[in-house]
Parts: sequence; structure tokens; C-alpha cells
Amino acid sequence: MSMSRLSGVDDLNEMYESIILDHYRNPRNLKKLASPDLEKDVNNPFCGDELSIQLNIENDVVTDLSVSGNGCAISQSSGSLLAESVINLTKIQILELIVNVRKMMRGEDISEEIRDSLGDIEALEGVKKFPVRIKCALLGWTGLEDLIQD
Amino acid sequence: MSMSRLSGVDDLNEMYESIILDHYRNPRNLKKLASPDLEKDVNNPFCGDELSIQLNIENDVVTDLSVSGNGCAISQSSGSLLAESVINLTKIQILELIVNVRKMMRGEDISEEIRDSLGDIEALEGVKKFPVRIKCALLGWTGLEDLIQD
Amino acid sequence: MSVNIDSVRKDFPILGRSVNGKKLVYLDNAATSQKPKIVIDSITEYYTKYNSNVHRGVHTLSMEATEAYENARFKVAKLINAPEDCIIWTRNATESLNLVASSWGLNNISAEQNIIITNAEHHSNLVTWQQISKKTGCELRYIDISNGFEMSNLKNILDKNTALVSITHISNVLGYVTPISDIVSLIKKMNLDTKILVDAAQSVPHMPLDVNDLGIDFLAFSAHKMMGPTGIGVLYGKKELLLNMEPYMFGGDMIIEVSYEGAKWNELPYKFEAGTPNIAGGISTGVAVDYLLNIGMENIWKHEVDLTNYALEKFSQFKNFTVLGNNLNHPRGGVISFVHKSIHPHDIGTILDKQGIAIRTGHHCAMPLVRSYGTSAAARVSFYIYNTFNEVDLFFEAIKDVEDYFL
Amino acid sequence: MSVNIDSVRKDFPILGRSVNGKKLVYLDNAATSQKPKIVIDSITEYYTKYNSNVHRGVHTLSMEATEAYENARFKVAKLINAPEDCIIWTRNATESLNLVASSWGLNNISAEQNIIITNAEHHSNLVTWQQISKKTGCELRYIDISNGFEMSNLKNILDKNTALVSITHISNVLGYVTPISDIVSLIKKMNLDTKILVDAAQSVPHMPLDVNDLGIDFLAFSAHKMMGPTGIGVLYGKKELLLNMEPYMFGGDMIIEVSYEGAKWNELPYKFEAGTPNIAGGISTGVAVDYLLNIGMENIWKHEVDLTNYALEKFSQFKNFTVLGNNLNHPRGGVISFVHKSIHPHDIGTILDKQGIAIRTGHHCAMPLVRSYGTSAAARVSFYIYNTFNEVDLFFEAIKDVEDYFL
Ligand SMILES: Cc1ncc(COP(=O)(O)O)c(C=O)c1O
Ligand SMILES: Cc1ncc(COP(=O)(O)O)c(C=O)c1O
Repeated sequence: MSMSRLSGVDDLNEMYESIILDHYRNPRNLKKLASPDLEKDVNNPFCGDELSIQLNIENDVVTDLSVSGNGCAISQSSGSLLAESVINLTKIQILELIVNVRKMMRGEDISEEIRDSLGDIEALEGVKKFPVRIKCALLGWTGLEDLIQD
Repeated sequence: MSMSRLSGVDDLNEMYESIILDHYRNPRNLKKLASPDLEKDVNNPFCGDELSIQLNIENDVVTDLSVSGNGCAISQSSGSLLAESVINLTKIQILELIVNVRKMMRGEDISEEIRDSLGDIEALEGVKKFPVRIKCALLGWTGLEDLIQD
Repeated sequence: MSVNIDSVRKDFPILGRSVNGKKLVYLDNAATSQKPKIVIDSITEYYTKYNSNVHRGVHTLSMEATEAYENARFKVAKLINAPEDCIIWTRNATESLNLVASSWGLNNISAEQNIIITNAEHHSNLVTWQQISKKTGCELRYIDISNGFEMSNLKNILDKNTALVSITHISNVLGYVTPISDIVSLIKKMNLDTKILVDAAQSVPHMPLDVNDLGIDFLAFSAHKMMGPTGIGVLYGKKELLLNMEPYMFGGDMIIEVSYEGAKWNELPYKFEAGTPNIAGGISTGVAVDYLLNIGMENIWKHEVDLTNYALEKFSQFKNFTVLGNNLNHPRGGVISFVHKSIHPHDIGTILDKQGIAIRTGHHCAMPLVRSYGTSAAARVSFYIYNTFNEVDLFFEAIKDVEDYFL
Repeated sequence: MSVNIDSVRKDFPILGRSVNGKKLVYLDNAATSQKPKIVIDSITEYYTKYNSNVHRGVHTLSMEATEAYENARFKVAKLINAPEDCIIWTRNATESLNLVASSWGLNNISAEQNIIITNAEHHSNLVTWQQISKKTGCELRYIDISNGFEMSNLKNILDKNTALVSITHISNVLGYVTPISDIVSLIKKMNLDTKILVDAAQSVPHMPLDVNDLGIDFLAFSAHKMMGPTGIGVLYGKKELLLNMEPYMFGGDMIIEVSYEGAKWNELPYKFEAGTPNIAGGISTGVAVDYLLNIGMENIWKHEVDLTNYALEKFSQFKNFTVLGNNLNHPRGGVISFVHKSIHPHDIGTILDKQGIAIRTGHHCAMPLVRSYGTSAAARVSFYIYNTFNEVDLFFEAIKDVEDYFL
């Protein structure tokens, strides 16, 4: 990553954190599930981000999950972070996690405890300085929320 | 006619000339014709002026004519002046007269000769300082033009 | 709280203007209102600082424009207590009414049904339903409100087959305020499915209004009559109705997905907003709403009712003048139409203009109503918060002079 | 005559603005143009000096407003060499297209007929005809212009049953200019009754255009893309067509007479203009036309073609970028869309914005076309007369930095 003549590099670097770029270049849990219990395609047509979410669920616990798609670094890395974070969580835990991700993106105060629970997802925080990009970051999370609430 | 506290009275007096007010209060040739050869109702819906024009015509000469209606002082007096002016004129003479009336209303230069030929109609000239009222003054003339050209 | 009208007037640059050598007395507010400086400045600011197309841009100008534009929608929603996504930007009240007629009316009204309007509707709420009646075969029924709104007149023609009651909130000719709440109760007692549209072009600018309280289905109004710019209006609709309505126009922003075979519509309110919107118009309408709320809708209403009562009292001293809608016990807003026994409105208008006094003359886009008074034109004065009792006095002095001049 | 771009730039207050600490480089002109000070000032002047409703007033303000508004219509008519009464003010190009579709299309196209458009139409000229096709049962045919407009492609699908060819003059994605004159000749040879609509949203602002010379039936464009305000657009139609078309909306100003039983329509162009118009919008559009003509449409076109060729040449040096519509021999306007092998347009847009450079990213309201390139989004730069070669250089420097940053 070159610093070159770009201005606003600090903000950019906060958004395009190395964890983000790593997930963008090497998305996790891409592989489609053999027989998903639930699946949903979500997209943000105005910027062209697309994600397909599939999951298996047993006794309200997500046992396996795949996220794949096309789009900008933020939507895709966020989808990959999601894919890495929710396996083995219960529906309720996931919904709580989504609430916290939203809070972080909106720049609301969150406790140290919650911050710890976010793990790598915290890398998405830099997006909050780029309001139009928040939609990209939330695309997968909103889709997942719809999927497990239906 | 009182001068009272009105401002712009000079302009007003030019438009509401005594000839105009006389024709407005005592319109000429109101009486409907027994068996008109041509007739037409014209109106200007935006200010609510209405005129009914009827005429008898023989060998291209207007032998009798009636103009009656409802509306503002300008449209009605202009209709009455028209009713007084065109009997015994040929179609061609009338069309020429209408051209000259229009010229006068637009404030174009007209020769002394033409001005003389207008007679009392010249009293309408004051309307030219009130552009929105020109439509009122021309209502009957435009209707007559359509009627004899059809 | 009472409002200092002189200080309100200072907010309106045009009120300092003179016309024909006299200070402007603007009494044509039902046609369009004047604009406070902050509204005008907000337009300049938009074009000089952050002009950009909205909704689809990732760059800063576009973000700023989108935020300001959507924030204005939020303000309008708050003004009438509606959810934000039920506020559709249109060009004017006329388009709002046409949108309901096309998207809802054409598809939901059948030949056995009927539509009820009043005999005092503005052409936009009259011709529009006449056309729907011709196209669907349904009957168009009129309530006569010449002597004020009487519930029994509505009762007489309302039935289970009434698909829609579309009614002016304040008549732009008679000035009468229709009792919307009571009308809604009556209708809902007869048939819960009957829809109620309120033409609020003359009410939203002048009084507090709460669509939720009123329980109506649609509301239409124009920004230019409420201190906002020309070229933008509002339609409010109940969400469940809007969700089921077809789009009105097709193009950018109103779609979520397009292929060469077909398209899917965007969510509310965008489904009804095709193409680049009136961005400056929306933003400055938001500023107008702030300005109105800062004065207070109650205060605006009270002042205008006071001016109106004062003017009606004065009219009663002129024996040659007749006020259209002369039921003086009826609730009414700041609109008074009148005719003279022998002087035509157009002549009155011209002479008043020479005195710097702007009034409207003509059919006021309610031709059949005006005709029902045996005339094809009437004169009209209409007030806003910036009008003063002194201006009413000046008007009546000039009226006296008109009589002196002509009679 | 050559234009001094630096002095042109001084007329645009927004160009002095900085974005994210950098001087604004505005390359999103196909979305909307910036406005010169005189256009903005004309809006302020209207609202501070003669704001009033038009057409129906006898008072001075109303006369002044009507005159200015109608004078603007006259200027627009002159710009495209059309008769004044064939110029209809709409909200935007989208509404102009929808008006033709509803008022003419729905009533004149039958199931055996077909409509031809290109695969590169803006949604407003695509979804609109898709809907007419669904409603009338007629076939919608597409000419593929991805590699430029080829007459043979039109010949292949044009037949005696083609009711309408509705075609973009300049694609807002590919930048190609379609040869309207030749297209008209071909069509008229096949069938004199086939109508031709030109979507001129991207051409009228940038080049000389004469509807009479072209011999087309309808033309649609928006003021906001030609230095005018948001919220106003234009439809030109041939008189004999407009005369026979039904009104689009109903209400004030579009009627000549109304009774409780029916209504008669006003003359052209008012028949199609219901309700209080965008008066400030019309007046300031007239000022924008004056401004454009003062620079000269030929000069504007030449400068933009030069910028475009310069930029295309530079793009050819970037091996990871692909220009959409890469037939470099085809006539084209100042619009270039591009994608990168691995960096998403949205990320490019964000990083450029940090450098003060405004470009557009997304589907550009031509979703199926952009999809046909195997992507759901593209980036786009688009020029106007106030853009400079230096700005193009700044853009490419930033593009290089984007690659450095991401790769
Ligand atoms: C009662 C009423 N309804 C509708 C309208 C139409 O408003 P607009 O011309 O802004 O569409 C008006 C304005 O004249 C009105 O007074
Ligand atoms: C080719 C083309 N047609 C139509 C339109 C629609 O213009 P508007 O959004 O102003 O209605 C646009 C603008 O995006 C365009 O580029």
C-alpha cells in the first residue's frame, strides 16, 4: 500500500484497514453450502454491491454459513468478516451482534466489553467517516438480519 | 368621474376615456338580429369577458351587426365601438380596419390618415399602457376577424 | 404568544418594493405567497456551494445535496405529522392530485361506484375527477357548499359505493374551512373502505394540520403557497395505499432493478419520484417549513382570521359589493372573493394595481362555482401572516376610490 | 473563435470551492451541471422583486412574472429552432418522455406495432417504453449500440409496423453520438408515419441542435444539465402531434372552460401545463440559454470533444482500465465510463473524492447496458465547457494513486 500523493490518507487508511483489504482479497467462507436451510441474495443497486448469503441452522444455532458476491472492498470485506464471525452463534446472539455493528457504524458509544466482542469486525469502524459507504458495510448484516428473522 | 386620491390617474383617464365609459354604460347595437348570416361567441376565460357577435352580410358588405356581452369596461366598450364602426363596410375594409386597430394597440406608428379613419375607435389607444388589458380591447375584433374569414 | 408583524415583514425583501410609485400591498397570497430571505438564500447557497445530483453519488457534493434534500422531506413530514417515506415530492398540488387520480383512482374505482367532491373545488380537484369519472364510468357527485359545508348535504349523497371523497380543506374562492375530522367520522361510519383526499393547498400554509389525527388517506399541497419556491409540491398518502399503487412515471431513481425484459420498483417514496428531482426546491421548502414553524402555525392562523374578520366587517359597509360565500358564521380562512354591482372585477384590479395593491381577478380556477353566482369573474383578496390591518385599510380606501371613479 | 476557459470558470461560484481540502474538480456533468452566477442571481431577483403567479393576474407583479416566464420559453424555442407554442415546460427530461408515452404512446400504438430503442437508453427512455409495450401489447425492439450506432442494425429491425423510434442523441454511459439525421432519413423512407423521439438530455446542453433541420417529432431535455436550475425540463413536439394529443395532467391553466359536466382544453402549449408552473425555474432556464449562446454551442462542443480525446488517449496508457464503448472512431461527446480490472468503481470514487475530484459511479441509470459488460457498476467522468486539461491531468494522477494504493 503506497502513501504516494494521496490526501486524506489517514481517513482512507482507517477505512481500508489492512484487515479489510485482506478480507477483500481473500474472502472467507465463500464456498456455497450443499443444502442450505436459508438463503438470500441482497444487493445495493445504486453502487452495484451484491452478496449471496446461505446458512444452515440447528436448534437456533447457525452451524454453517457461506457469503459470496461482487462489489466494492467495503461490502465484500464486511461480508467476509460476517461469514467468519457468526458460525456457532445463536440467532439471538447474532441479532445482538448486528445491533452492535450498527451502533459502531453510526459512531455511537459502545462499551469496551462490546468492542472486545466484535473482534476483527472492529476494523469496519473506519467506514463511519464515509457516510455513503455505511450502506456497503451494512449490506450483508442487514441481509442476515432479514434472513434469520423471517 | 372623481379624481379623488387615486394615483396614476392620468394613465387611468387615458384608458377609461369618456368615450369608452360612455360606450360601456350605453353599448350600441346590442339588439340581436332576427336572422343573422354569421354569428360567434368569443370569450377570454381568464378575465371572464364574453361577447356575442352576429352579422348579416350581402355581397361581401356587412349590412347589419349586433354585439352584446358581459365583461369589463374595456372589452364591452371596444365591442360597442366595433358595432358602431363596421356596418356598411366590405369584408376587406373590415380586415384592414382590424389590422390598424391592432397596430394602434401595440403602440406602432400609424399615419394621420389611418388615425382619422379610426374615428372614435382611437379612444381605445389608452389601453396600450396596460398590456394585460390589450386582450380585452381586442376580444371583439379578433372574433369578428375569425367570423368573416371563415 | 403574539407575533410582531412588522418584524416578520422585514424578512421579505419584496415587501419593500414599490409598484406604480406606491408601496406594494400584496393581497394575492392564495395564488402564491412571497418568500422570506432565508428561503431565497438557501437556493443561492445550494447552487453556489453544493449543487449536485442526489441519491446516486459517492462524492462529497452529492452526499451533501442528498442529505439536505432528504432532511427537507423529514421536515415536511414532521409539519403534518406523517412518516417520512409517505411524503412524495411532486411539482405542485395539481400533480399530487393527478398522481392519486392516475395511480390509485384509475385502478381502484369501478363503474358502480361514485366519487364525491364539492361544487367549490379548484379545477385541479375537479377536472381531474371528471376525467376519472369519464374513464371509469363512475358517477361524480357534488356537495353544494356555497352556503358553507353542511353535513346533511354529504349524508344525502354518501353511500356504500362511494369510492372517494376528495374535498378542499379551505376553498380558494369562498374561504370556507371544511370540517375534515367530522367528515372523516361520517364517512368511516358508512364505509371503512371509502378513501378521503384533502386538497390542502390553502390550509397547510396557514394552519396546524395533522394527517394522523385527521385520519385521512391522501393530502395534497404546494410549496409556493407556503413561502417555499415554485416547482415543488407534496403528496402525502397512507403507507398501505402507496405500497399498492403503481408508479406514476418511469425513469431514474424510481426503480430498484431494470433488465431488457422488465423492471422492479424502488421503495417508498422513491417509487413515485422519477428522474432528477427539484433539489433546490426541496431544500428551500424545508427552510420555509422551519420559518413557518418558527412563527407558529397557530399564530399565523390567528392573525389571518383576525384580518379576515376585520375585512368582512368593512365589506359589510359597502352596499354595492357582494362577498361570495357570505355565510359569516362559517369558519373561514384568509380568502375573500367579491363582486360589485356594476364595476367589473378586471377594472377594479387595474385601478387597484395603479395604487400598488395586488389582488386577483377572474375565475380563480373554479369556473363553474364563480359562474353559479351569475358572473364569470370575481375579485379576491387573500392574506398571509405578513399582511397588516393598515394594508386592509389601504385596500378599502382604494375600493372607495374605484367607486368614486366609475360611478 | 476560441473560448477563454479560465474566464468562463470565474462565472461559476462553486468552482472556487474546496472539497476535502482540495480544489473541487467537478467531472460529474452528465449527472448535473454547475450554474453560472447570472443564472443563480436571476432566481434571487425573481423572488425578491417580482415573484407572483403567472397567466391569470391583472396586477404588475403578475404581468412582470408572466412576461419573464414566457420570454424564457421563447429563448428555449430559439435555441432548438422550434415554434414557441411547441415548447412544453415539464419537470425534467424524464417527465417529457413520460408525457409522450402516456399522451401519445398509449393512444396511438397498437399490439401489431413495434417500438425501437437502443440497448443504451437511460431508464427514463427504456422503462417508459417497456411499460407502453406491456400495456399496448406492442413489441419493444433494441438496437445494440455497444460498438457504436450502425445503420444496418436499425435496418434489420425497422419495418412498416414501427410506430416509434425513441433514441438517445448522446449516450450518458458510452458517450456515442447517434446520427439522428441519417436515422430520420432511413425511417422516413420506410414509413412516413413512424415517429421519432430524441432523448437530448446529453446533447442540447453541449452542441447546436435544430429540431427543424433534424425533422424529428419529439425532443426531451432537462434544464439542470445545461446550467439551468433543477425541477424544470422541456418537451418539444411537432404541432400537429401536440394538437391531437390528450392532456397529461388536469387542473389550472390547461383548461379554457370548465363546467360541472366537462371541460375544454386550452391552446398549446398550455394544454400540457397544469397548475402553477416552476416560474423561477423557467425564467432562470432562459438566462442559462442566453449564457450558453453567448459562449456559443459550437465552441462548447469543440472544447468538450478536445477534452474527451485527450482523456481517451490517456486512458489508453492504463492497461488495467477498460473504457465502456471503446470504438474510438465513433463520434462521441464528453462522457467516458470505465471499469478497472480489480478495483471496484465505488472504491475509486471514494478515493478520488478525497482528492476533491467528483466522478460518478454506479449503473448510471442504464442498468442492463452496464450489466452487459459483466459488471453492475462503472465509473464515469463527464465534461462541460468549464473543465480544463489540467483537471483531466489531476484526474489521471489520482487514478494512478488509486492503483498504487490498492494494488
Ligand atoms: C384549493 C386549491 N387547490 C389546488 C390548487 C393548485 O395549486 P397549484 O397550482 O400549485 O398546483 C390551488 C392553487 O391555486 C388551490 O387554491
Ligand atoms: C441520456 C439521458 N436521458 C435522460 C435523462 C434523465 O434526465 P432527468 O433525470 O433530468 O429527467 C438523463 C439524465 O440522467 C440522461 O443522461
